[in-house]
Order: sequence, then structure tokens, then C-alpha cells
Amino acid sequence: MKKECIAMLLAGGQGSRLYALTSKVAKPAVPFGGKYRIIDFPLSNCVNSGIDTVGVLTQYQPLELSNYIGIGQPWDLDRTVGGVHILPPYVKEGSKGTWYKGTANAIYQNMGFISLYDPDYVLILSGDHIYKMDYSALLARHKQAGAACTISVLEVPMEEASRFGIMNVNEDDIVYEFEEKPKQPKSNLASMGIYIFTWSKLREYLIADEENPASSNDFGGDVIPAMLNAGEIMAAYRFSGYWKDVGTIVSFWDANMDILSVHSGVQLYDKSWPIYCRTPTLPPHVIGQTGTLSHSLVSGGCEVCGKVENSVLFHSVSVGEGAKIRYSILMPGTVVEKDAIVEYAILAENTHIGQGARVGAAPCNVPPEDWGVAVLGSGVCIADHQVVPPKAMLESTEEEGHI
Amino acid sequence: MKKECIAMLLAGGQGSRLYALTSKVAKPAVPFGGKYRIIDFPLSNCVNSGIDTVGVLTQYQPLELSNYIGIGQPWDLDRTVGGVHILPPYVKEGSKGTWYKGTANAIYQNMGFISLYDPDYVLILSGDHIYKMDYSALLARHKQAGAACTISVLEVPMEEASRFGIMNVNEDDIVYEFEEKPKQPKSNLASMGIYIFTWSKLREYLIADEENPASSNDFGGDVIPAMLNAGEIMAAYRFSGYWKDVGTIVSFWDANMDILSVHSGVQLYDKSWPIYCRTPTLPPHVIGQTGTLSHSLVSGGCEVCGKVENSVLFHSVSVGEGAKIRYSILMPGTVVEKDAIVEYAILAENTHIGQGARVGAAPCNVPPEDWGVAVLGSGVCIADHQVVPPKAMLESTEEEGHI
Amino acid sequence: MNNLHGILFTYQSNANLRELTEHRTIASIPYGGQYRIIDFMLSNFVNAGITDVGVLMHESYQSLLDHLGSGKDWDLSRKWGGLKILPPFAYAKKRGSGEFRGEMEALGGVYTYLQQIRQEYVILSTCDLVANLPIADFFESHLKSGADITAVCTHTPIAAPESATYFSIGPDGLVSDVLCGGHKSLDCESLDIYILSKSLLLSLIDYCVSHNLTSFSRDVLLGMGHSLSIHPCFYDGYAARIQSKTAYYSKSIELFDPTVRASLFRPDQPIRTKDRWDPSTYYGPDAQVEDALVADGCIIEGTVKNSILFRGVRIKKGASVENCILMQDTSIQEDAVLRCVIADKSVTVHSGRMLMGHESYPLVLAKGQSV
Amino acid sequence: MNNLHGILFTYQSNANLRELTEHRTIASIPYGGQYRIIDFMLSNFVNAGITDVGVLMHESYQSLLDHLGSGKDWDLSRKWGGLKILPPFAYAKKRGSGEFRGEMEALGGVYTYLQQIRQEYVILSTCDLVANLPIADFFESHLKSGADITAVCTHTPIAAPESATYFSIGPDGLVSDVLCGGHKSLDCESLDIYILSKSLLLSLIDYCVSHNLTSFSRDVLLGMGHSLSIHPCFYDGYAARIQSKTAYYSKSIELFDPTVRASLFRPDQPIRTKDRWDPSTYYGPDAQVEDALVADGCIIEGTVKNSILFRGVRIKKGASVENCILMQDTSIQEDAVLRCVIADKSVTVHSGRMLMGHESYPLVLAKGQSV
Repeated sequence: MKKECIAMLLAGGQGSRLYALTSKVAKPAVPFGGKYRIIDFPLSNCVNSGIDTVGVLTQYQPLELSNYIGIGQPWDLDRTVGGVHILPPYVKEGSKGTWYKGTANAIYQNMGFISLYDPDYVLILSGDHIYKMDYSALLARHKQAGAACTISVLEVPMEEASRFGIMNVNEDDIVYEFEEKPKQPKSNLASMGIYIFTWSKLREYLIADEENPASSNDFGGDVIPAMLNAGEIMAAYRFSGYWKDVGTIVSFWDANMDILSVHSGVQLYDKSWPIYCRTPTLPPHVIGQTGTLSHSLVSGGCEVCGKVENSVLFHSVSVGEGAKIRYSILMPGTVVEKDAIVEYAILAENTHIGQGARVGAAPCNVPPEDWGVAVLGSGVCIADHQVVPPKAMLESTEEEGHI
Repeated sequence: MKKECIAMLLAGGQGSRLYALTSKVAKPAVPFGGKYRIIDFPLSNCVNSGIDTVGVLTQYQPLELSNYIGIGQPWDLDRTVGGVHILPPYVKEGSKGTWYKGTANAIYQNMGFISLYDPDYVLILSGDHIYKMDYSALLARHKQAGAACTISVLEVPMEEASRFGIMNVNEDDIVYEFEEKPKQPKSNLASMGIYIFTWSKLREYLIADEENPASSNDFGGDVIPAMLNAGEIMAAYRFSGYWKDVGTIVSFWDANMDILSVHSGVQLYDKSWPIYCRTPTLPPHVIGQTGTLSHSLVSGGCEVCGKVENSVLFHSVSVGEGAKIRYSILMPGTVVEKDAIVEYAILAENTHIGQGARVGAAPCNVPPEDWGVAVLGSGVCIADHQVVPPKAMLESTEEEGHI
Repeated sequence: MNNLHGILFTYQSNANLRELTEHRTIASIPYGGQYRIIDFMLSNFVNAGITDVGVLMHESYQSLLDHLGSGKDWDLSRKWGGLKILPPFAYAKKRGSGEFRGEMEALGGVYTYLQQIRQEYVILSTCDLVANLPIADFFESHLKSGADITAVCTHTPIAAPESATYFSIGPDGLVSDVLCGGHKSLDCESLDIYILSKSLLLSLIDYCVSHNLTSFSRDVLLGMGHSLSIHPCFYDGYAARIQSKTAYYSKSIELFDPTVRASLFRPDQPIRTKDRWDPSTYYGPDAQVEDALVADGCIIEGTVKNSILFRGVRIKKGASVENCILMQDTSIQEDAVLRCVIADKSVTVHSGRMLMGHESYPLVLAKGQSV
Repeated sequence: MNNLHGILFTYQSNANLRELTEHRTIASIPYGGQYRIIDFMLSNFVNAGITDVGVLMHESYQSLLDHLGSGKDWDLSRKWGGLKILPPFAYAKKRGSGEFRGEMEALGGVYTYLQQIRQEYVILSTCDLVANLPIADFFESHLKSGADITAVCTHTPIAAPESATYFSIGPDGLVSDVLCGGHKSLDCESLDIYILSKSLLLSLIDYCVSHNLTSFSRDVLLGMGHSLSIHPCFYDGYAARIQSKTAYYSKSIELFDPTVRASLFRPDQPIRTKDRWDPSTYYGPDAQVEDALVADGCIIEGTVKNSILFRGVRIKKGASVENCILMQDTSIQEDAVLRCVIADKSVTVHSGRMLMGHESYPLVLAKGQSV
């Protein structure tokens, strides 16, 4: 069954710069913003843009992500034809399977999947950005430009441009040059890692790229430059709006805090572009007599009897009497016992903070060189009255059951 | 979410004894009985038995099977929790993935999947038998016997018993000995390759089996004998009814012909135990003025203007004027042009038989040593007036497009 | 195509189709071996990429409800949007009747639903049309035209003049005059499929409801045509309208024409219907079949000629069926003879009975009858 | 558990709940921050592994239809079986009314549906009960007992006597006498949940319909009790019945009791409801909240005390809400003050308004009101 445009979502990244948060789950499956996981943003964008066929390329810890996506009901992607499909690198006949070599190789290995839908266009997305975007506008730009590839770009402050892949364009916003992290940027149009390709062209370049032993099989590093060199039309599409890479602990923490300042982060309450997610069936949350909250997000199944400020509470979090939570992110199932204090910290799923324990600290109370967001990996237990310093990064040492 | 019993369907077999029929698809995906694929039988049995969680372990040509199963709507297995999941051998972190070493290893590699459902019992099925069976009766027998493993057995004629894995049982139908193809069979109870295990027990034996370098990691060869040796209770469950292994060309052809003799094959028209399948959206079939049919099955989208006898026509088959089809199986999309003759043949998907061509022959017309069912692999084209002898096995030589 | 919302009107039973619509609306009359008439328009919508469809129910909608189910068979079972059943609550309450007097009244009854739809444009259609239509092209044509309303129409008259709407086309290519409910046909006939923006539709409903106007063709197209630009979009492929028993019979028989089948059953635009678990059809050793359209799940052991057999029909040995339409699960026992008979669902004709109608007046056996 | 089929009766509105049931049945009254009352019984069924459920509709079922949708949120959207809406066609036709006079009449109207169900046993239940019940245990108990009918009942009276059914238990452990519609309560009260075989149910319906008997409790349990063995199956956990405005209010407030919550909201037997896309609830810098049950999607910038807030509620700065139940998408503007108010869906209370009811007589604001 033919589809005009399908999306391939590169969700294979291990996200090693998120350390303890990604030691047990792939980056796209990391919880974000009170109810979501990072992958909900590109997935919901697809659905809202009218793209109903999405391949999710995953390799690191695929079971959790695969279990989260399921058959796609929460995003209305449980479709008869199309829908969402998890694509781990599988072992082919007579060969040993290998992980995807690079982003382009990941797509190359799944050309069989793409051909099932005989698409005119393929949208390439990544699973590590928080943003709302109408991909149908990107597709319209691609068609209008008659391009082989269209790249979504964001205007960044000129002084930060050297941290990005920069697109140099002519007056029609047609790309004539691509520079990866240029020292002397010629423009401030940063690639967002969102590409739309005419499938017949991409197919051709992927096959050529795979045959080139010198290639690292990456879109940014190999395929895009090859297309530019060959003189293919490559258009830029200017995106404006909130867009945040959540690849580091600090940017991840920032992006969560952005939501709390209602007008600066991604607009979750805007009904015209909903972000969908899979949540467990839970009752409403309860605020006890001694609970106080300010500037915070609270989700289903929480019980709050302590003080919560500038924090994001995912579902089923429990905050005991006298406990204080400030500038922190508490992922599902976290329990903070009586009188514990959690400040500037990220607590992954099912962490347990004992009575009177202390995690993290405010920047004003420690020397700048010692300060940083404290991160507890999933399942970490902090004993009563134990102190976890700022910038700490703890992982559960507990051996998980055999498989 | 806990499930009492989940099924694991071993669909990895290449089915090499089906030759041309399985050169492009896995055996469980081979079309059978006019509308179905072999896997529809165990899948429908699961659903009708109240088992709503099925893992399909596949490795050979997984894309086609995976595309056929989709999210499981045709079997009502598009469930919020549970449902049907394709499990190809995937590449784990830091390792090269390998194909499943044996049936037991296939389950071992997917223990993570099983644990998601925390089942009490695991049903092990294979994807190469045609039968209708209520697995809930098997489960009841397992519980009643308090067994670690219960094996479904069929009484076979004593003289054929040496071709099967034979279960020797005491008066309570508890297995005390298992013999693989015994020369002097002590009983006529043949294992059907359908096992139910208490999961905690199976888990234990799978781990032990994996650690044993001498093991071939197979249920029949290793795990079952190990359990028997250790003195675990192993019960037999007696099944009666139609059951056919379709692992060879002859048995596959036979099983299809069985359906035509309405009272002998698997009872497809029995509404109390429907077999579900995924079929393309097609209009009713049409019989032209010159079409004649007898003792045959015809499916949606067919156009029959020739003579069809004792044959099974899958969907979208076209039989031209003057053409004759006898004792044959024509899979989806087959076209038989005017005046062609097809006898005792299996034509796989999208084969094309030219005008006046001749495929196969009746056994009475050839010396017995030269006779056999003729098989054309999918996409094979037979030119006008070409003759394909009986017993022939042709595959499409056409190179398929790159991926 | 995400930006178009489908609305289907399921009309009240038509007196000319009495026997077939006693328990159902026209929309749910079985047709073509395995379909209900609504399947055609619903599939047209789905094939055009429409994801949200509201079906305005009339009286006797139980059979339609059964047929549509959760909408899964049309891939319209969604958490947001998808297929929505809109029962005739508003009229039932106001006038003690489950009938609406016209499309505008029906739409007025689901005003809140219309306000909340996610799309900017709406396509309105009836459910009595059997055709495989390129709705996506019509929508593109509407957007390009810039007109207020696009009316899909045909040059080939297909309906009875008294129930049809006709257009004259002016020199600007727009509709210049509208005729409805007369006894004369013009050569440009409306297929009763209209595309317009949600906001225009809402304001038209507002106006009509408050002025007690009920009909889309008479009160909007004709009555307000002077202030609206109406763009005609032509479709001249095969289309049939089922408005009487004889039309039902003759339009069914047209399915033996390969060009009609090719136009209705296109692999790229499949007509979906409710799935059943039926196996393939079995032809017994004594079956004699000539010119037949046969759905899955039948067991045929007798003689069938020039007939349409729905799913699960049984023709026993010695039985003979000619020029008949036998709906699902009909059973014709040994040696029975049928000529020009339309048998509704689950009819049984006992051994040796003989039933004969004529092509101009087929004999209809009501649902579940045992003869 | 595949062998049990669920049937839910959605009752007509109750005069004591007038303001909340003007546009809906009791089954679809919002409850507990995000549920409708029917969610409890529907989830009980699903948690017991029941795959097929028929919902007998009464008048005013539009809101219930909206809520249930395709049944996907309860995993009941199936190709075969699943959730089936059974509108009151039979009575609408016969008596020009969409109301049935009793369960037996309602069941008579869907006789064909019941004949076709795939399961051997049927569980009948009303939809006004708020409880998390082990239905699988009840079924097992029924099978073990060998009785004709199993009646689920409680030792703790929870209903108004005039609308309840009471049992006396004989020395054999079976029901020896049935009381219904009186003014006196016995200590063994029926929860109006009954399990029986499909074949017995069909023969009871046959008998009742042909004898113009309509009520299950009066005409079957009481009237035919002498020839039926009725097995009582006790459930003494938390259960609430919503039969009046004050009961609605007081039973809602009981949710602040952790033991009540623990009994209703069990992780292993979750109560499912219709999904919305709401994000988490945001508490602004000036929010002051104490003893509150709050669903997702709210934005709270004012003061909330001892209240239940449904999804999407907005409490603006300076507003103060105490002892209130605010249903979905209610908006309380700046500095408004509410005490003992039940606000139905989408109510707006403007800046500075002050509204006060009393615990014994809460003030109800009707759906969509702007005050």
C-alpha cells in the first residue's frame, strides 16, 4: 500500500551523556516533562502532521522502548496499513547481525521496510529533541523547492553557531554549503537533524554510500555532503519555535525547568498540537493536608504531603511529610520519605530517598566548581539520613535478576 | 501486567523440505487452504482458547511474516496489554547477534519478553502443523497433573510410531520415558511438538541448558530429557482430531486436498472454532460463462473461465478459457492463460502460466518413478506452450530488485 | 488530506425499497456479494486519507450499527477522531421521532460535534451511491477553485428526476442555477456530494436552523445560491444510485459487466467492508456454475446461473438458482428452484420449493424467512 | 474467563440526581476526578478477563456513547465481540419511548444479540456502583456452587431500601427469601450483580416477555425463586451507590480517606477511563492546596481545599475553592470564591463571584453554565 511520506525515527542512540538516566533505557525512552518520554514529541508531531507510518530504528535496550511503543494506540498509530514499527538491527540469513554503523546505515539496513510503502518522500527524525513541528509544512517546502533533500534549520545566536552544523544558503534558502561546527560560521542557520528526502534519490545515495568503504555511513558526515557535491538541490526550511536538544544532563534539566515557566518551554497545554503518550492507568493525584506546591508539575497517582517547589513530579511519586523538593525532576515511582530534602536533582524511576536524607544542593550553598545537578539512576536507594552531594551520579549497584 | 499463560510460537524454521515454496518466505507464512497461512492455525487456536499473548519467534525472512502479522487485528490480538509480537533474534549491546541455536535457545534468548508478563505457564507451539486444538484443555490437564511440563500427544498407528518422538506413559498418562524415533516403539503416543511448561521450572532448565556446552539447545533433544532425568512430573495430554505436519511437499499437498473431502480435513466451515486470517480487501470471485468447477475451493478476487477440478484456488487467481486445473494448488495472484493445463501441481504466488502451456501430469500417465507433484516457486513464468514435467521444482531466476 | 472531515447522511428507508429496508436504512442494504451500500462512500473517504467520519443516523439504524462496529474494518477505530456514530437524539427529543426533515436539520442536531472537529473542511455525502470516487481530487479541485462550495456532479443522469438536484453551469464555469425536486432532468446532475469549509458550514446551519430551513439542496444551494459561489466538479465514471427494488436488481446484475467491476473494484482504491471469518467457497462435485459473482464462505453443490451469492450461502444438491441475488447465509435446500428471486439475509428455501419472479419484478424474500 | 459475557444496564436518570443527569444517564456521571460511574463496572469486567460486553442503552445515551467511543480505552475494541452498544430500539418502536420498564424487558429487546454471544455464562450488572470487585472470584464461586443463579451481595447496606433488593439466607446457604422495593432493609443486600448461564437467561427472558413480566429482582428472583437455586456470593469491601445528589457529594468526599482509595484504586485491578491528551497538572507560584484530589491537565494558581478537581480545571490567581467538586474543564476566574459547589463540565465562574452551598445541600452548576 502506497504512502506519500513515511517517517524513519533514529532512536538508536545510547545517549551516554545522560549517564545514569540511560544506563537501562535508550535515550528516546527517557521520561520528560511529567508525563512523556522524549520520543513522544517526534511521534506526536508525525501524527499531528498527518504522517501515519513511522519506523523506529532502535538498537540499544530495545525491549523497553518496544514495550512502550507497543502497537501505537496512544498515538493513534495502530493502523491497518502503516502505523508505528520498531526496527531493531536483526540477524539476516547466514550472517551475523551487527549494530547500525551510522545513521545512514541504519536506514540502509531497513530499505526493505521502506519499500513496503513505496513512498515518494522519507522524513528522517531523531529521538532526542523536544519541540513541536508541523512536518507537513516541511514537506510542502520540499515539494515547492523541487529538492532532493530539505533540511530543517533554526536560527541560532551567531556566537553559538560554531557549536552546530551550519547551513550556508543563497537568497532562496537553497543550501550551497554545509559546515560541521565551523570556527568562522558564515551563517547562523543550524541543522536540526530533521531531513526530508525524495526517496528515489535517497535510495541511490544510500546504496552508493554503503559501497564506499571510506564512509562512516552517517547523514551529516557523508550522505548530505555527497548530495551537495553531486549538485542535488538541497533546500533549507526555517523553523521557529521552541527546540531543545536534551542530550546532556544540564540541557535535559533545563528543558524540564523550561516547562515550568509557562511561556518559555514547549507549550504542553496548547490543545491544537497535543503531545500524546502512554501512561499507566492511575487515579488522580492527592495533595495531603501538609502538602504545599508551587511552580511545579504533578502527575497521576502522586501523593504529596511535603513541600514541592519548581519541580516536575512524574506519576506515582510519593513525597512524605516534612520532605522538601526543590528544582528537581522526580521520575515515576520515586518515593521521598519524611523530612528528606532533594534539591537540584534528577531522580530516575523507582528511586527511594530515606527519611531525613539529603540529595543535591542549591548552587548558592556550594563553591561553583563543586556544584552540579545530582543524578540518581533508576532503582537507587538512599538510606535514611544519607547525604548525596551535588553533581553526584549514582547508579544502582543491585544486580538485576537474570534477564 | 500479569498473564496466567502466554504462548511462544516457534516460527523460525526455514522449512527447506518445502523447497521452492519457502525460498522467499518462512514456512509459517506459506499459504494454505485457500485463504490462510500455516501460522493462522496456531494463532487462531490461541485466540479461541483464551490466550491473548503470543510471541512469534522468527528468524528466516522475518519481514514478510512480520508484515503479515502486523499488529494482529485479524486475530483480535491488537491488545493494550499482551497481543502478538514478532521476536526476531536481535543484536544485543556490544555483541554480534546470532540466529537461534535451537528451539530452547530461541526461548532462552527471549526470556526478557516472557518476564514482561510474569506468566505462570508458557505454551510452546510450532508453526508447521494444521489442526484445531483447545489449548485451555491442555492447560487444565497440566494443572490437574501438577506437572512441570505437559506434552500434547496423538495416537498414531503402531506401525508408523517409529517415525515420531514417542512418549511412554504409565496408567495415569504420566510420561516416564521419551524415545525419539524408536526402532521398537513401546507405545503409539507421538509428541505433537506442543508443550506447556510451568514457567518457573522452564526458566530454571533453560538457564541450565544454556550453560551446558554439550547441549544442542533443543526442547525435544535436551530440555525434555533433562527434565525427565531430574524426575520432574511430565504429563501427556491426549489429542484426537485432525492434525497434519505440512513439512514436505507431499504432506502439504495432501493436507490441502484433505480440505476438499469435506469430512476428512481440518473443518474450516465449523463456526464454533473459526480460523482467522489476514486477507487483502477484494471483491467476490467471478465464474464466467465458460467456467466449470467441481470439488474445489475458490477465493475472493478470482476469475474462473476454465475448468477447475479438485483444486484449491487462493485469492486473485485467474483461469482463462479452455484452461484446465486438476488436483492443484494455485496460490494468490496466479494467472493461468487460455488452454493451459495444470495437473498435480503447486503454483506459488504470482506465477504465470502461458497459453497452452502444460504443468505436471496425472500419476496414471507417467511411470511411477517419474511422477511427483510439480512445484513452481513464486513469480515463476511459464512461456506459452512450454511443458513442465511432473516432479519438477522451478524457482524464479529473475533477480529481485536491490532489497 | 488530514484536513477534510467526512459526514455521511444515512437516509430513511425509501418506500420503493420497502422489503429490503424494513429493518434497515438504505445505507445498510447488502450489495454486490459482500458489501453494504455505505461501504462504498466510507471506503471512498478512507481511500482519500480522511481519518475522521461522522455518520448521521436515522431511524432503524441498528443494522447499520452492527455493520460499522468500532469502525476497525475501515481503519477508523481511533482514540481521537475516527468513526463517530451520531444518533438522531435531537429530533427524537424535539418531535418524538428519530427522523430528520433534511440535511440542515440533521446537521443542526450535531452542531457541537461539528464545532469540535479537527479539520478545516467538511465533505457531506449521502450513502445511496455505489461508486469508487477520487475524493482526494475533488478536494484538491475545491481548494484550487476558491469557491465557497464544491458540488460533485455527473453528465450522465443516474437518479429519478423527482429526487435529484440538477445544475446549470454559467459562463464563468460556476453553477448558475439549481433545480431540485422537479420532473425534468438537466444534463448536469448532482451526486449529492459537497465540500465546504467548516466555518461556512456552521454559519449555514446557524442560518437554516433559525429560519426553519431544512434542505441543503433547496434551502442552501437554491435558496442562497445567489450569494454563494458553487464550483461544479465532474465525475463521469461509473456510479449507480439505489432508489428502488428494480434499480437494486438491475444495478446488481450490472456487476457481471467486467468494465463496471473494473471501475468499482480498483486494487489501489479498495472497497472495504465488515470482515467475517468465512473460509473460501467450496464447489462440490456436482456444482454447475455459469456467470456468477460469489463471495467467500459459500458451499455450492447445485446449479447457479447469472446470480450473485453473498457470504455463507448454501446451495444444496439438485437445487437450481438463476437470475437471483441471495444474501448472506441464505440456504437453498435440495432440488429447490429459484428464478429472479432476491433473498434477504438468512432465508431458507426448503427442498423442492419453486419460486419465480420476473426481471422487471423480482420476488423478494424477507430477512430470516423460511419458505 | 473467556466463558463469561458481560451485560450492563445503564439506568434512566434518577430524580434525586436531576441536575447531574439532565444530559446523561447515571452511568455517565463524572466521578472521582476523571471517571464516569460506568468505568468502575466496565473495568471490573475487563480486569476479570471478560472480552465481550453489551451495554444496554437507555434514553439520553449520547454522553455515554461519547465516553465509550470504540471501547479502545478499555481494550474492548475488537473485530469479534468486544464492546457492543445496544440502543433501546425495541421500546422506541413499540411504545415511542426509549425507556425500558425493567431488566427483563430490556433483555427481551436484545434477544437476538444474546442468542449469538460466544460465551456460556452471562453476568448482569447495573452501572451505579462504585467498587473494585473481584468478578473472577464471583464466577468461580458460581461454577463451584452449581446454583442456577449467583447473586453478589453485601452485609453492609449501601442503598436506599426502597430501591434495593434484600435476601434471607436459608440453612442450606442458598437464598431463601427475597425482599424488594420495601421500606425495610435486611442485612444481606443485593449488589444487583447476577451470574447465570446463557441458556437459563434466554429461557427466563422467554417466560417473562410472554407473561409481561419486566423486573429481574421482583419477577425472577422473587416470583420464580421457589424453582431456582440462588447462591449468595458475598463482597464486603468498599462499595458505594450513587442515588442522590447528597450521596454523590458525600461518597465523593470519602475519596479523601486513604483506605477507600486503596480499595478502589488497586494497581493490579486498575479502573480504566477514557483517555485524554492532558499534560500533568501545573501548580503556579501562588497555589495553595490542602487535601485535594486532582486529575491531570489542571492549572492551579489559587487556593484549593478539600476538593476534587477533574481534568483540565483552571483555578486562577486569588480564586478560592473549598469543599467543591469541579468537573472537567471548569474554569474559576480570579478572586472567585466557591464553597460546597458541584460544578458540572465546562462551567465558568467569573472573576470575583461568590457561590456557596452547604455540605448537606451542595450547590450544583449545570454543564456549560457561565456564572
